[in-house]
Amino acid sequence: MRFARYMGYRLVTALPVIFGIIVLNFLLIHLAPGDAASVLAGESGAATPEYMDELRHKFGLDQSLGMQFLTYVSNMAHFNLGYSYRNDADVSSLILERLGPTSLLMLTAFGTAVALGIILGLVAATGRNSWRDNIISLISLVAYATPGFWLGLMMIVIFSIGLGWLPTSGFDTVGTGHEGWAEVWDVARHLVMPAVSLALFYLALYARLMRASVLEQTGMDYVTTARAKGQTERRIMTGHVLRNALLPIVTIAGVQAGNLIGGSIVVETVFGWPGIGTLAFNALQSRDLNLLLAIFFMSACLIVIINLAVDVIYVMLDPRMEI
Amino acid sequence: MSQTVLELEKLTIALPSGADRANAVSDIDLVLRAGKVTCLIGESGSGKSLVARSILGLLPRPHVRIGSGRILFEGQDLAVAPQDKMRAIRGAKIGMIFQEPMTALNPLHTIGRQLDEVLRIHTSLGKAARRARVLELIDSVHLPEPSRIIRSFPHQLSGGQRQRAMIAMALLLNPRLLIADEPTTALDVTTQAQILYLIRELQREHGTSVLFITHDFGVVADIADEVAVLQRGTLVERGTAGAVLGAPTHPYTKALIAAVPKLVPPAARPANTQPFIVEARDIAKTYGTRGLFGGRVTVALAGVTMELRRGETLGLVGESGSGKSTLARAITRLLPIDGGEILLGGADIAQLSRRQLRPVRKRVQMVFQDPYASLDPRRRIIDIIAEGPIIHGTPPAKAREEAQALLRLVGLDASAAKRFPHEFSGGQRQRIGIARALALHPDVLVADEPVSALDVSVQSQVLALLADIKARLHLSMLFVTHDLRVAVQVCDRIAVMKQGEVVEVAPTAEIFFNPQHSYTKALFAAVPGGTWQDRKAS
Amino acid sequence: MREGFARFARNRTALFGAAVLLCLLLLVLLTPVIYPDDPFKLAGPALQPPGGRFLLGTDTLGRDVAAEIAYGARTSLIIGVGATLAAIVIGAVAGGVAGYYRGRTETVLMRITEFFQTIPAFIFALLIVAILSPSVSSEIIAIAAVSWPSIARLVRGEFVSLGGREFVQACAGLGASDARIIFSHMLPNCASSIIAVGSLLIGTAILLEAGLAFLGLGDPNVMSWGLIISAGRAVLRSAWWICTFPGIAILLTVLGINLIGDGLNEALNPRLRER
Amino acid sequence: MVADPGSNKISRRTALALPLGLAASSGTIFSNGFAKADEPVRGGTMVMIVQPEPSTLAHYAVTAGNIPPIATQIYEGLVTYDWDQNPQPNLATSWQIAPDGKSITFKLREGVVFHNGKRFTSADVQFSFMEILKKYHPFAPLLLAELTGVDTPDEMTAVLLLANPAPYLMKALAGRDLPIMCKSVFEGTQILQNPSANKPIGTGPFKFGQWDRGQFVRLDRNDKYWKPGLPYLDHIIARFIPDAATRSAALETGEAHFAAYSAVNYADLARMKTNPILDTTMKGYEMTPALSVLELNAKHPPLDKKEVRQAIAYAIDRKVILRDVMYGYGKPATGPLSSLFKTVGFYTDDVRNYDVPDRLEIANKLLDGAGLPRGANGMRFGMHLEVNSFGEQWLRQAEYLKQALAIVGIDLTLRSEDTATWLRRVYTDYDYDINEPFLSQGVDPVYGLNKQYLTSQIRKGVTFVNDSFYANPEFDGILNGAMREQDHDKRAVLYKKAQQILAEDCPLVWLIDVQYVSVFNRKLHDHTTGPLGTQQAFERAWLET
Repeated sequence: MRFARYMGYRLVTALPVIFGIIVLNFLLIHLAPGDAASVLAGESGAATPEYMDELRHKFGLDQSLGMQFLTYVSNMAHFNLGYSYRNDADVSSLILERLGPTSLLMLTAFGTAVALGIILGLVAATGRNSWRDNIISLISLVAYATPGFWLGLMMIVIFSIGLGWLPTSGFDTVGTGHEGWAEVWDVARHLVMPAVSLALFYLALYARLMRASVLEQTGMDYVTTARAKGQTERRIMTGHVLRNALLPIVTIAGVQAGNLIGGSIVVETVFGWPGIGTLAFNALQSRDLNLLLAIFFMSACLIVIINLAVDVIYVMLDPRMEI
Repeated sequence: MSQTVLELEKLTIALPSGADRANAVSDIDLVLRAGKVTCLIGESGSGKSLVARSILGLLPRPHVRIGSGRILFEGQDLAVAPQDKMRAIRGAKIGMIFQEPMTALNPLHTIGRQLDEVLRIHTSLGKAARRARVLELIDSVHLPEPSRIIRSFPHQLSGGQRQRAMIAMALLLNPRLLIADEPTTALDVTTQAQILYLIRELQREHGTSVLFITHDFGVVADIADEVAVLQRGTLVERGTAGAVLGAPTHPYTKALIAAVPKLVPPAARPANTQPFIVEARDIAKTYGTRGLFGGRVTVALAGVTMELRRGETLGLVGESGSGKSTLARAITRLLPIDGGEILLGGADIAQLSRRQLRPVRKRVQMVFQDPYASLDPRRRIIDIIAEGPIIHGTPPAKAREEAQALLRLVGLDASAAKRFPHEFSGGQRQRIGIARALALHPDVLVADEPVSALDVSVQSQVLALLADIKARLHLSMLFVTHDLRVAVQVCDRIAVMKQGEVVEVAPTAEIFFNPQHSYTKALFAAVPGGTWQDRKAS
Repeated sequence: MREGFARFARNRTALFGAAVLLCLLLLVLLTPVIYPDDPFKLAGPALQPPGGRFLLGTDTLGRDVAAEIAYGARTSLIIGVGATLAAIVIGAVAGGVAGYYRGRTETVLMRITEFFQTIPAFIFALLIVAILSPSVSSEIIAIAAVSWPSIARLVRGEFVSLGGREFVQACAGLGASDARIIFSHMLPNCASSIIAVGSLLIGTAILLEAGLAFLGLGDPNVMSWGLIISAGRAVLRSAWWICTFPGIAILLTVLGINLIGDGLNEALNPRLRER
Repeated sequence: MVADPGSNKISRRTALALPLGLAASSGTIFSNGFAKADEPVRGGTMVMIVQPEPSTLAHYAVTAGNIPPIATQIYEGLVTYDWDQNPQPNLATSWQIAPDGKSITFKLREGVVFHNGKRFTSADVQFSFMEILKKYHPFAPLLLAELTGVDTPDEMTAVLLLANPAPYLMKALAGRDLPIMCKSVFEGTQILQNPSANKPIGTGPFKFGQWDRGQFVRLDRNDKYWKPGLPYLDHIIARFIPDAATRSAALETGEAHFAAYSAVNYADLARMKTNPILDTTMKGYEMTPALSVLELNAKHPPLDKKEVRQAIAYAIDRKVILRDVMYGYGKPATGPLSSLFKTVGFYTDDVRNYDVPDRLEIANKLLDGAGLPRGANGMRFGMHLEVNSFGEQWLRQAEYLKQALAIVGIDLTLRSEDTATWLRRVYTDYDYDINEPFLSQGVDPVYGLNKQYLTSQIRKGVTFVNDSFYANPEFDGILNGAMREQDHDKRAVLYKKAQQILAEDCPLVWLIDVQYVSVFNRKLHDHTTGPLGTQQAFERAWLET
């Protein structure tokens, strides 16, 4: 009960943040020169002023900024994300279409980064200054410094073009009509390189953090206590240190999850992954305001939810956290 | 003579190169006997804790290791025992408790689970049997509601309760030896007294041998059967408690014992009839601790009224959380208060703005507890001392000149001026802190636990300096301390605080001989060692 | 701090990082001597493989990739350092004010900080560059705009903990003004943390810049590594070297900076020293 | 007309054909593309690459160049065109132009049904022209300016009524330019918000199947297509792959069969040609002429001086752009009209030639003469160049231009902004010096010349019209005359005169005469069956099994 109330409280306090994001982005986007009508007309080659006016009227761009904002907010209040005139489709359906691939990519990348990062960090910390530690530290240092898009390009050269192991791009092989496990396998093969490109940076980050966190925890008094009980080193690591060391990782992971959305733009572009990132970039380029705002809105909501999830995980991990 | 449980033979613990000395301890010989409490006493840096840890093989390897010597336990040399042998001994045959029970317990596991772990490691008992044993031990350390305690997490218990749980954990398997590394240092006096009593009680019950590490002679007087004194890695004196405390032979031991303030009030002085320099009226202060959901409010000061007369030293005494430090900081306006008046020389300063406050500041100066934290590590001593006068408009050159003079006044060499705080010892730093406070020629000195972070020998020097300066400069002083021994020595009057309120104020002699409030009585009763110095004297 | 640098000097990986960065700085300084011509100048036939007359080959327009990388180094460093400095100034002011004055000011400022962290950084940076139109300064602004919150949180945390430290209280007790406390006591004491985190931020900023330029939002008048990769990407299959070398340059630079940052962190923040 | 300078959009990876390249590869085209005598095979799924992904399929209201490859499979026009660009029967079986040129009567084909089952009649033609195209098609003000109404004397006859003769109209009646929609789908609805925008319903050989945004559009065989036995393919899948290298890889691995409009990066073309499963063609773009140009803002001195503009034209080495930016695919532009108009006799290269051996001396002399001496740093004056935001290659071209103009002492600063900002700066705010757009020229000079150079086309806020402030009454007269002239030879003479005037006045600098390249899998046959190439239906295309 207390928990439910807490959740409600958190969600309510998140509302001003989300509203603020809407306002800020609305203003910023309207600060940007050029509008959707001119882009659409530009792509069409030429258009009469009447045609452009018609477009602007259709897009609601002829109204005052305040009116546009009110309209937008009232639509949002009715859970109506608006209409993307440029794409001739409902914003919500555009986003929903992309949500699946994006979630798949992000969850895979994030999950891999967190899980592998934790394992590698643990392995490195337990064998501190051994060859294992040195190799893991070296790899994570290099991975931490590698631009994801460049890594993606290099992987295409090596694994798709050179070795022919993995498909170059896309979500699945179009037109194969694969079903069931064949389709899963197909998607998985497409997923490997984008997920790795996206994950590697974060993997390195978590490995480094985890290593530091484990080392810090192993110096704590309770570890000495456990030793004084006669506990084995392995059990001390798994039974005591691990969970304590995870706490800072959970916090950082929550903060980073938001950045993953941004980071996916570049990776999605390289691999032609049909996700939110490329949608956002295209929307920005073509001043598709409703769509862009909706994406900002979505990601803000997502981050709020992630932060909430992080808190919940934290509470589960750490009894000291009181709701 | 009872049976020998553990024997240290010429134990030498080597420090890594680059440390201030080659060996943490050298050639220690020590015998621990069944049913006896052996106190290993020493000041900070004496190496006493490392001795304790070396027995269980818990030295911070690989930097610190046993250089030579033997640790004989049940016929084995623990100094060279393999890890699996050591694991079988730890927790089962030798238990250990630590200074800070909060960090020594895993914050994420329940108390029950942490106790249970010991049994799982060393026994093949079933779940129910283990639980029964855990509950039994919890009960034996007098923790209330054992079944609730085992479901609790460490942070849900008080400091004393946590230490009891630690003791229960250490004694689960009836070890032959219990190593207690400053187990009461982090606790309040009343709690300390209870824990000491508990250790004594359990130890007698089971005939356990106890190695008790401490820096406090009062504690030694309360608990020790035998005493070993460690001075910078060397065991300088050993013997029964009565012999060492009553008739120390080594000069170091003598000096240490002499430095312990006596729990005897100075002769009653004529009552101070000077006007009040500081009056605090109904000062209220609450802290809002913001929980994740809602929040709760801690009352730090619940309408405290207190007066300080010109030329007087008023002691503020209480346990942690009593509000004594909060009151000190409220009076110096370092903390904003929620209500009440602070009259300085009759004028209310409680409502002054930051700007209006600035000229007033120089009249009330503070000496802080932690000599390591109270000096800006990035500034030279001379600048630290001269900063106050410069702020208040003294030309820098003149301020520095005066600072040099102050250095001499607090007993430091002139060469100290150009150096940085980390180049000084704790006592020296506290002298610098005092010099900084004096630089502004204040009327009132507020000393917040000025000696509690210092070793006894240094403590007495700093107290002497404070007394000297106070007399010479006709200062009024508010002296905050948790240590009744110190308070009794220093103060003209003592105010006892509990939970944000002053429960009793009286001249020192009066409060010592005739405490009115039950809490005051409890505090005096709990002072470790009580009046052992007088017992010996009589 | 002084011993900090001595500790830093004993850290071999950090020294390696410093060496990499030193080489880079040397390259930047010597670029006008080694490659006196404009890096955009068509130096030879297009798509020449590495070796031969052009050490790292030529790009699609026949420009010397080595010269491009050399000039790109300057851009990357200017943007990395510029954005980081801007972020530090904004972050230190916001975090410092919040951490010093606490109370409602802190709540508001930290809300704003969290708020900025809630916006996906890269998309936000894209938006800012799009609004300001791509140039070195707008890239600096965009990167600073997404980087300052971490500094603000750091400085706030340091200020809050320093504010409780006795030497700061002592200074307040002397009657010092807020400015004096902030500038002569608190800032110098959290400088080491800021330096350590800031140096890591430079690496992140360089990566961000490369990402922006890769998406075509770099300044077209200055050579940058992201721009080279973006231009070479189209011919990735036939001319691998155009993308590969600038990528390696980014990697080495960021690696070097991170190593230095780690080293500084270990050296200047004794809390972490044992790690 | 072309679907777009939009070509702009499409052309982000433009590759152009040198005449030599054209000749060299035409042999292969015929052996693989058309002349193969093998019996067509029924069935199969053809995958074509469309780049970039269209934002909408509202072909009747948006003319971006990436829409027709998909939309023309669904929507058809009244006529289609043979290789000589003569109209051929399609939805109309025959037509008659009135002697005064003021009406065109179309006899419509019987037995044609829309994908929704509705019968095709003259009412659909009337509704499409008057209610949809005339009102919402972006080019209507040019193409349909003279159209006053459509008469429907009976169900199978439609008469286009014109205020003045419009000889160019007969070139623009293919499905690519003026498609025919189903009246009952649109009637009574908001045209621009009609749900069929992205689920188009037409008469073509393929029906709309599915659109997974970001991935592909699937088209399904129209079993009730009016051409008996056609189409051969079961499905067409238009795939969208944003990354150029990845697109190439998709073709090389056989994942995709066809990539038109230079969706393949020119840098990869050489390698593609050596691939045994692939071949290339430059056929199918005969009615898609385009030029890359520099627009010079005559309102910004010293660009108001003809000598300065000419000097810029002289200073640029088009062969370098062709070789290094266009990879040799294309040819240097000689004047304001694409050489593709040679087929219909409108093109001339008898104009001022800017590509002469001593062009740099001439340029310097012109600039000296214009009173613009070199300053201390060797520069005469500085200008901003707006980088075309539609693709990487334009940045490359801009980088070259900066180098080239520096040689004659013009210091260019590049400004690279996103599409919206760029369009606004150039066409609304006129806040630019030099712009590097890419101009589609349409199927008739009326399209390309009128909108770019007529004084009346200086229209603030309208994209891709006369933004260089070129105003020459003599030239306006010639162009307006040519627009209504019904006699083909007389029109040709007028257009030649117009080209000479423009080349002399030099309001723009014409850089490269563009032609696109298609890459296809050798298993795919009969894909390019007319001058509209990929912008017409693939009803005859078939895949070897």
